[in-house]
Amino acid sequence: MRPYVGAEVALLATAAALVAGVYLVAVLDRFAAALVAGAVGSWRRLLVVPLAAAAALLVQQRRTTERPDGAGWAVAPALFFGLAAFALALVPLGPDLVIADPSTGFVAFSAAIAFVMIAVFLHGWSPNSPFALHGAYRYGAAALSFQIPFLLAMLATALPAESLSIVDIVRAQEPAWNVLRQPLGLPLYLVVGVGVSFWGPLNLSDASDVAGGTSVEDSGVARLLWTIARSAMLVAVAAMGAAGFLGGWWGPILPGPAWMIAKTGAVLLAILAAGHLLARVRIATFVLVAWAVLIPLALLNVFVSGAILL
Amino acid sequence: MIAGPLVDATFWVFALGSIVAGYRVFRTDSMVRAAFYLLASFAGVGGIVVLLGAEFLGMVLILMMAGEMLIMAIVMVMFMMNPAGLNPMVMVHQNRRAAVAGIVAFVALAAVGLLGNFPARPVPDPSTATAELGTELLGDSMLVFQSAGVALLSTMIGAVVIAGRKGRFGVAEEDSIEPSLQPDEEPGR
Amino acid sequence: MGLTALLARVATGAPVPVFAVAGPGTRSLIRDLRLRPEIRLVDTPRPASVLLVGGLVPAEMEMAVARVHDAMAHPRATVLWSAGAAGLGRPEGFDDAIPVDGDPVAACVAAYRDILVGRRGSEPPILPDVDPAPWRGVGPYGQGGSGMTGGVPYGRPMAELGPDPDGLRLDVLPVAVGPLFPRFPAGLVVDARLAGDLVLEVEVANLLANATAAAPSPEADPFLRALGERVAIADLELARARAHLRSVAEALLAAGLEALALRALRIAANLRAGDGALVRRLATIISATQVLRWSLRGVGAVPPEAVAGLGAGPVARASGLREDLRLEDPAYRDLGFAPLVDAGGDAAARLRLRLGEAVQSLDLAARAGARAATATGRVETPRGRLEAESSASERLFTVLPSLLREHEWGDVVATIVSLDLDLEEGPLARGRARPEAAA
Amino acid sequence: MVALGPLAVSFAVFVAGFAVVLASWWLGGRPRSPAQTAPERVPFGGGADPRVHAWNRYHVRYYSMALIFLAFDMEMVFMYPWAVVFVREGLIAMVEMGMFITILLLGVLYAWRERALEWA
Repeated sequence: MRPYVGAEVALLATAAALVAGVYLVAVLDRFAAALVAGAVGSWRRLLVVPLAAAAALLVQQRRTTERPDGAGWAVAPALFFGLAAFALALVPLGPDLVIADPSTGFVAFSAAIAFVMIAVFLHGWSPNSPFALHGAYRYGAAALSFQIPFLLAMLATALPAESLSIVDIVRAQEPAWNVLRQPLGLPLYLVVGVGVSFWGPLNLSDASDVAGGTSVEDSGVARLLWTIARSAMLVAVAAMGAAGFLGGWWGPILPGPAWMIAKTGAVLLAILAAGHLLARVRIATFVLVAWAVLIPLALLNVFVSGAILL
Repeated sequence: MIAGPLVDATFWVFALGSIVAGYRVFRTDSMVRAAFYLLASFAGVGGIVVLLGAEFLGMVLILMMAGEMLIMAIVMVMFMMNPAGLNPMVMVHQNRRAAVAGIVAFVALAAVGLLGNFPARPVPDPSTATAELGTELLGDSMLVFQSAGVALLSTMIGAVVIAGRKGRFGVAEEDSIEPSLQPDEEPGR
Repeated sequence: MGLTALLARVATGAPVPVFAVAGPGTRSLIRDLRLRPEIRLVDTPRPASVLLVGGLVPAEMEMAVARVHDAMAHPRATVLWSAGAAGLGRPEGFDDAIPVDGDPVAACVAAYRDILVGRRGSEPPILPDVDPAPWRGVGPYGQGGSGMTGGVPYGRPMAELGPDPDGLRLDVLPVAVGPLFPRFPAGLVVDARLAGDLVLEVEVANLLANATAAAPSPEADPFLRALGERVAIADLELARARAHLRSVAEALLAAGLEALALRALRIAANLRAGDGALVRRLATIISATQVLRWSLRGVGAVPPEAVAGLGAGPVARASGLREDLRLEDPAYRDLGFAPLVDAGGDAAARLRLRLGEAVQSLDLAARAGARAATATGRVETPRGRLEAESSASERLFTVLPSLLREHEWGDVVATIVSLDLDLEEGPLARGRARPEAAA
Repeated sequence: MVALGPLAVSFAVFVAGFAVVLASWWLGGRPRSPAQTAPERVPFGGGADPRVHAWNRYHVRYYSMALIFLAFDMEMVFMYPWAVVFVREGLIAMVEMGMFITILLLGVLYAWRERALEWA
């Protein structure tokens, strides 16, 4: 049996990781935005404002629309957040420091990513609002396009590990991190990872040209929960990127978990900074690029890394 | 073999959840809800497959169904009247025949499950099971594997041919004549 | 109760979520509020707590303001900002709104604090609680009619089938967007028939057409003066560069680059003639990643023949036309002015051209010295030719539907943003020509 | 739990996360919720009044792509077990998967050439 911890420890550990991660995303995002805008305010403000903004949403009324799918609207953020927690629980901090390492951890992670499509689509469909609906369908187009490159980019990491377990995938990176062995892997993974959490250039479903897209009708706690779930998914994606491509816990001097946290933070910062520097892509262009460029590149990546192994 | 009261409880949760979700598919007016209830039902079945020790197959089932059911929801909304169930309606038709077919299928499957003679082999460890599947695909079942590729290729080409409209050589229905909806009438009317 | 009070106290430290309505003359003032960290301009009224109405909202837009007000979640408040002009009216129903003449941000912050801690009650809805159509009790299930797609369930009919260039007959959704859609200029209503994400047919309306602008926007001011008097070229060109930078900021916002938009706005707010290097640096950051160019390439393509003679300024010049009133001005000729022209014709070209013209204008402003533009009753504003009777944006209106038809909604928004329509320029010019009409 | 192992633990994490957010949704919807009037519930359209319900027979323009996705997604099922045994099987795995993928890529190539991936 592969390593895992007791249920109560698992819940506490994931909760702690998620709280810290979501807060980190909020702070880093503001920091990156301030850097790009050319005016970093006080650190105190940077740290406090996300909390105050969350409190502001908590005391706000939750609005409904004329005839929404009420259950769907409530389930969407819950599903999204649950998936993020599930995905994060699969990522190891160290060889023995893992909440759960199923032998098919990699498939489980992919399944979580696939279900994100359902959560986002439901979120946009439920309010019965034109812009939200538009966002939902846009995410459908984007998600169906980046699913395959995502799976392929991650699959390449399973080749040297000879296993679908994420701990094995990290363990197999002792001689060389996958970012060196599969130079195409990390960029591909980042593109699709940004897409999964619809951040920055791939924020198509909650974009400003549809006035917030799937979350256009969200107010109060609904908006807060959706934001939290989205940030949590970004953390999970970044953590998986660090584990799958940046060697996870491997690294000199520092203990393994410290490396893992540092690498996750670095990936997060890269994604968030890119979000403020790269313009949102056109959906039609993205779909074409995903199929005609990303998928062949991802396949090339799989076969080249395979050929190197032999 | 994995067993224990918690496993049993989980099984029942998944099993009953699947059945209830499957029932809800036909009792809801919204196409999106129907598709996602069906997804929930399949996910429950996937969970049961995992409980049976086929971890990889169960997880893959769940993984695949997400994309599939999303597409089903999209296509149903696209073509069904009243897709969101804004006006109340009944989603079940031919009730008697459907009930008979359902009962027959259930009895037959249950009979196979209860009366069938299954080999008493221990369930392999999940990780080795995936590897064995891979070896099988590359070895003895190679032809099956490759013909699956050809089948998928023909699926793709078929889908593009049937669904696609604009192609390299212009719009698909160019110079085509619409069939008449009335019998004994010239097409194109 | 204790928890709610505590949360409310913590919430007072948050930037105030403000949904802003820019009445005529307050367009750039409202846009610059984005630079203030105490407030946050939001795209949708749902999470907004304060509705900020700048200037005098024309009667045609009052209903929209009321709808947006009612869409905001409780607790909410409204701030009516006179934006420098005295004696402004109050839209109907806004009896509880807070009028302010000075800094609107301080008023928003104070109002937000008051509604959070309960010093001030949350504003009740303005519109009466009436279903959009009577429907309860009609039809077998109360859906307001009979049949699967008939009736008005929940007060509204369902979309109906319509033809499509794709050949499939599916629902066509008639949607009017505006006049307060955050990416569009205030007053623009795009009445589209959407099939999926594609805009099949579109009509546009300008609700500011008959507005009387009480508060002239500071950005428009030198150009308005130039209609009737000689204005220093340095002033005109500085204002032009500023306007172009604000337009670039809008394009960046629409592309999801809020931080870069803030950078552009900040440069615009403190612009001096020697700031060419800052603008060039901004252009470098924008073009370095190429992504914006990719996503705007081919979007909103304007054929030169469609805008020839409209005096559409940068839009015409980005389509390869050498149209610029400054060419006729001896003072500009003296400076060696030659208009920048770009053959691209799409949104990417217009963005590129505006950044280029901003740099050019700063250079002209630096070299202009005491030269003044010749007053001819017509002036080349950042939007194009402005006359006492019509503005470039109003003339572009005639070709607007043809640019939007059969494009994806995101491209439609990008196109409109890239045209940089300014619907208040016309009313301001007319108000100046006939002061008695504005009063 | 013990008998189920790691997948059960991660599933428990999922259920907990799901439940916590659902409960917060419900609890957070309670404060300050006077009944919402009809105009307050109108979906946002930039201040315009919508004429019809937003839910409609939505014309999805990427339907061909969605169908191709269905086929390509199926292919992923074969790739997982393949990846696990790749090193063990060596060249034969490489060649066989190469054939399989080439066949599928033909499909994508065909779709691309027939402009099925482009927006209508």
